[in-house]
Amino acid sequence: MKNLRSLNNPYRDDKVFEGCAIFALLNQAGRNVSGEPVFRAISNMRNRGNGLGGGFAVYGIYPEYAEHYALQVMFDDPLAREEVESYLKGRFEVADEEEVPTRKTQAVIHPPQVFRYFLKPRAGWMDDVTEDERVIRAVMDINIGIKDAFVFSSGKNMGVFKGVGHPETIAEYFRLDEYRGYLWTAHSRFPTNSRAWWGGAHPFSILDWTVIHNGEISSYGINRRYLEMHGYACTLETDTEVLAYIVDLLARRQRLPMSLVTKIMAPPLWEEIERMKEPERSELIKLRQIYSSLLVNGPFACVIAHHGEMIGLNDRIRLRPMTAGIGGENLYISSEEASIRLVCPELDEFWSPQGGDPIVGRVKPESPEIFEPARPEVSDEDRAGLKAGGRV
Amino acid sequence: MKSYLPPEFIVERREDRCIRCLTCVRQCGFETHVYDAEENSLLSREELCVGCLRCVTLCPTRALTVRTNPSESRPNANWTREHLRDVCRQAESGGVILTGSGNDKPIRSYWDHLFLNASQVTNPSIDPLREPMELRTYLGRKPDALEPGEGRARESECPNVRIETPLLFSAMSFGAISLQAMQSLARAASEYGTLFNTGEGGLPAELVDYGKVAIVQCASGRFGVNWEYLNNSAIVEIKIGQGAKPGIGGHLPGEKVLAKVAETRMIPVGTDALSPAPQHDIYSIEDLSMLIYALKEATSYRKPISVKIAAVHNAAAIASGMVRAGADMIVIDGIRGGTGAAPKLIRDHVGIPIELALAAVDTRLREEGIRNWASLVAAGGFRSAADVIKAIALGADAVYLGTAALVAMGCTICQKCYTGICNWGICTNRPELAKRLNPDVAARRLVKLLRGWSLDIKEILGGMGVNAIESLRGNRLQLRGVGLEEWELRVLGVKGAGE
Amino acid sequence: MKKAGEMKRTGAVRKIQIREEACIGCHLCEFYCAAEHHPSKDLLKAFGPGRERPRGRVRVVEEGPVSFALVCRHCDEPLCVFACVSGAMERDLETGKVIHDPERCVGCLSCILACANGTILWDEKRGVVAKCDLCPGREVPACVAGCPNEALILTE
Amino acid sequence: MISNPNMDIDNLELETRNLKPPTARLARVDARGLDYRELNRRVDELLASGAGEIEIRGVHGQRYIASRVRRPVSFRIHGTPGNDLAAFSDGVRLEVFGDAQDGVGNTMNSGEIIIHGRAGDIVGMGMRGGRIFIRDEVGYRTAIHMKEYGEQRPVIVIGVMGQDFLGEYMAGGVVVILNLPPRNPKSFSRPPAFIGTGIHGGKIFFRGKLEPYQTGKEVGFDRPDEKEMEFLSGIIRDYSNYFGLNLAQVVPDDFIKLYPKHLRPYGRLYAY
Repeated sequence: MKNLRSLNNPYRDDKVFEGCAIFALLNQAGRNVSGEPVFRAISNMRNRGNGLGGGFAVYGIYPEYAEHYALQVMFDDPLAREEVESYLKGRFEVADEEEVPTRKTQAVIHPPQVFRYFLKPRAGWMDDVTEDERVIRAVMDINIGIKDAFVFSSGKNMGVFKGVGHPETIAEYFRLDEYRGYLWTAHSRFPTNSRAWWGGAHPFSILDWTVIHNGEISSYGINRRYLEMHGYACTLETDTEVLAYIVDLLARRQRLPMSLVTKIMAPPLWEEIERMKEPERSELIKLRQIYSSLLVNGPFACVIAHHGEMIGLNDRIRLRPMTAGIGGENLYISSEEASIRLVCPELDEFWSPQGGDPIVGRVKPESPEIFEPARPEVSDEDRAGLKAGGRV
Repeated sequence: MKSYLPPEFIVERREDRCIRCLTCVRQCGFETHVYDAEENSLLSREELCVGCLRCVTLCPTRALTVRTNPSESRPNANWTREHLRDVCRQAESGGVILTGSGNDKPIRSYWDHLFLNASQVTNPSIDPLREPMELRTYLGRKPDALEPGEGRARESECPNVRIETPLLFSAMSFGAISLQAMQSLARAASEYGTLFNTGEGGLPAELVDYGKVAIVQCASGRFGVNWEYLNNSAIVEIKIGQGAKPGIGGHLPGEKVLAKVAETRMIPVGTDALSPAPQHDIYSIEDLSMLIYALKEATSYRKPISVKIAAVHNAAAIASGMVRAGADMIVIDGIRGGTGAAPKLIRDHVGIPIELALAAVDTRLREEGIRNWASLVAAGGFRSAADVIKAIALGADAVYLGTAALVAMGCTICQKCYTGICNWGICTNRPELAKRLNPDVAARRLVKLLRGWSLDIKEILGGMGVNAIESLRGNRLQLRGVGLEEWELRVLGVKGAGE
Repeated sequence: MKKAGEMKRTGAVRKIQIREEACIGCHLCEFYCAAEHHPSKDLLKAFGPGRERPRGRVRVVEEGPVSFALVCRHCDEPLCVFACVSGAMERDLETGKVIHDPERCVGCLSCILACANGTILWDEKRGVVAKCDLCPGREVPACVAGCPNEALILTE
Repeated sequence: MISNPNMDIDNLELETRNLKPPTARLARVDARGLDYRELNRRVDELLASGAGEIEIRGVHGQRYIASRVRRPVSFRIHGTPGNDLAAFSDGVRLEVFGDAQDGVGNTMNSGEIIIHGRAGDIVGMGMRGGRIFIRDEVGYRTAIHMKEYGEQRPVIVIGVMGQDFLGEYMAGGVVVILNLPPRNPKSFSRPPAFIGTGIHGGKIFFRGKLEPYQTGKEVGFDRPDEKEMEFLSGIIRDYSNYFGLNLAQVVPDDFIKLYPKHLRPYGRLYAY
């Protein structure tokens, strides 16, 4: 088994320490748009990163394979590709595959190969669980089991592009100017170690859930132990990873609405809860009792995205900056206002939410093709799985 | 309410030697000694005695002895006298126990488990008394190469500061220490060719001429920080943390904020000078970078910018981030570092020893190829030149001396700095007490200490067969460990003795 | 009575410099001085129990944090010498030291009245005045040697 | 050679003495595409050549603008200046036509900043003198550890409202909150709390009412006295003039005064 930690956290620190800039754009009409403003906006915050990591998540880019999982896999070694492909082909129907197109860029040093595979699980492989669970299994198998391979992203009709370099460099390298998506998130990274590794850049993802994050999660130690209890292997040892898994556990597996997920991660202070009226008061007390180990403490600002939705969230006492603006159809979230105004000087709305108060952006229902179908009721199977503490 | 606390010390007065000169009465700021004129007798209110030995030292007939109160409750290895006292103090006050100075617990001193090398046969030792022996050190970022290429630091962006010995005086703020004490440090630094540190209390008007040898701090309280202060300096230091109290701020009580302190800190007389725990413009590594460059902008890129942190668990990763954030000098202050006031619990339990942190930081910066980007200064309880030499061999460019400098001036480490009363005139602002420290005397003693330790360093260098401090810096082959576990040797990056 | 012009010194002058800013008000100079001028030259013997407490020739005055030792300045223009009616007060032309001979002193107190610095003390018991003699026979006067903070320093 | 600041501390003064002959009083800079170092260097050059007023257009997040300027120069900034605007500054007058970000007037010594828009977090952190007028709302921790000294008494005027922890650790100076309707209520999804927590100096004037829970336990409430009413009238007048607003509805009578109950809020926290 390979040790991802040695790649991402080579010095075995408690976690990877980093700071950064975040920027996100959601076209609320669900129209696919160019990422050009996103590149300009994130590169305007160059001082917040240090050139050792940049990345993007883009939604709506593979409409021709909208029903297929798009696995974007990074290879440090061509042999690893053979191994991955033979693993995948045994378990999935691969509808298409190609090397992710790149452009020669001087600033990019020793890039890995990145391939993408559009696939669906084959019948007969792990039929007892959902397709999502099977894809997650494959991601974990590859990431942990196959040397020199790492899955960047695994959602449908979306992709994560990331690497070592300033974000604008990464965008140029992956020719992101040629893509159009309705939701873009971007991250500029300031890691404290130099052995930055392409897989360690943000966004972090699982299925179509992606997270970009600024800050340090001081509660990482307990968040991680709680998640491990639920079967998540925090192999990258970075605090951002736990954000992705918390959302996956609560929103996907436990099917809690996003409004509760954000209240679990950044709950109101007890004294505020005590002032609330019933039944809200009791509900929040219950949330804090049950999910106390998922309170995300310490300075953070993050954008969590999946199809049709992005959520900006701050820690409870807003120790990291986060601003939001709406201009025309677009909702922007940014570490700095200047970046929003740079790409959209005339905003219809601008605000900077209080700590723990999420910025929720959704594609308007009149463009339902983007949306995942409304969440199904929890099936009996799922219930059984949940009760058994179903492991991913 | 009657206190259940027994006196910590007892005062013994030999009647046959006491001449009733009343020096003890006059010298005790804690008012331990009382003269009864009617009886012509001297009494001791021992519960007030802090064991600073001022009276003992000044008693002209050596009539006084102060010692730990020998009264013992039932011996108990778990419930020590200290634990009993602390519970009692908190039961009586309901507050946080304050203390001063550095950690007094028997934390393993790795210095005592590291041994130095000397030349024998295969190379000659050098006689430092007659042959040249160079201790000069430059603090600041060094360019990657003489002809820097694309993307590297340009020489013009690498201001460096010269010191003649790798010994710096650590940060002690005016307000916490007396003007006289700060003056003594400034004068000694100037005379010996090294630097003192203003701490976060500003630079008193009297010491403006010593700006050239001042490391001026910019800390969370921003006391006394303005353009003149930043630019009248050798180095500007951002203080994030302090070894004695990682993670918490400072608190100079209002009663210590007298006119002169108020003027220097630029706050009204009598208000508490609170230094928040964090700098509120630094909540993340990129914010540190922001302040570093704010200071570089404000000083037109002419001053090295130092960043000081307490030695904590992830010091290596943090230090690497600090260097990448633009710090030209980084300071790591270990768990034995001193303070004017800190909650006792934090002083004694938060942080890690400087030896391990220093080694880890130096190793990390070298692994990442960025050791040259910043000078590395170690701080926290250096007791002798031997500790200093070992720190330099582990990787430090220089060390900060705090407690040692105070002791040279007279401090007996009674740990009552936080009371504002210091019988030795060091850690006080009461004029009648502060004048007990004569800067002429104290500066002279400090210079002698610097000279003595520098000579010690030269002797050891000579014995190792090198004649410049840079040949010792980071040269861990000159160290061997004894009595250390495998992991400790690994972190320190030294071999076991005999290996 | 001598005239001012006759006082020109010929040798180096040793003086005790008083530094208020360093005086810590411990009064130890008084005790060291008194012991030095006691026949025993020993603190314990001079101030032993049951004995008459000797007086020194230096006096510390205090007012709040301000304190300093008063001790003869050995002035270049010594008013005490001009005022002395018996010739007991003289200025040593070689050393510049102002010396007092108790044998010739008649206890008229003129010098005390004349001294602007208030450094001449009245020895009630012996009926003569007493003042600093810079501790003949000692390299450094006892008060200077005993001052813990160099508030008294010897200048030459 | 590596330059040694030990040796050339006085160079800065020398440079300002080598002034070129004065050129136009008003100088213009187009900031588009410039990084902050380049922009600030250009400002230095313009000042050295005698400019007394500087207009910067197209500002898009450049940091530290005017932070080492130490004379009474006027700046007019169009766009969105970056963090630490006028940090450590001393005596400049700076007008921003747009929003400002975090750290406006950080450790500022004197001068005046007028923002025709909003500002981000920690406005006036550790500020010691001068005035900051912000037309709209401000972010977290406004006036944190603001202090006063002698004649220096900083003033921050906020048109709308500050988010949580306004006046935290405040040690001096004055904050005036006009409590006008917010530009976007989303910035205040709940009433701001922890106002004046740890305050041990200075005053906050707040127009309207506050619930006790919104303020720190160190805060006392009072009505402004006559002199303070006069001060508030002046502030309202200045605010109206600066931003060209008619604020007939804002009168000093509507303000409450928040002040520190103790100079030493933490005196009893410790066991001595």
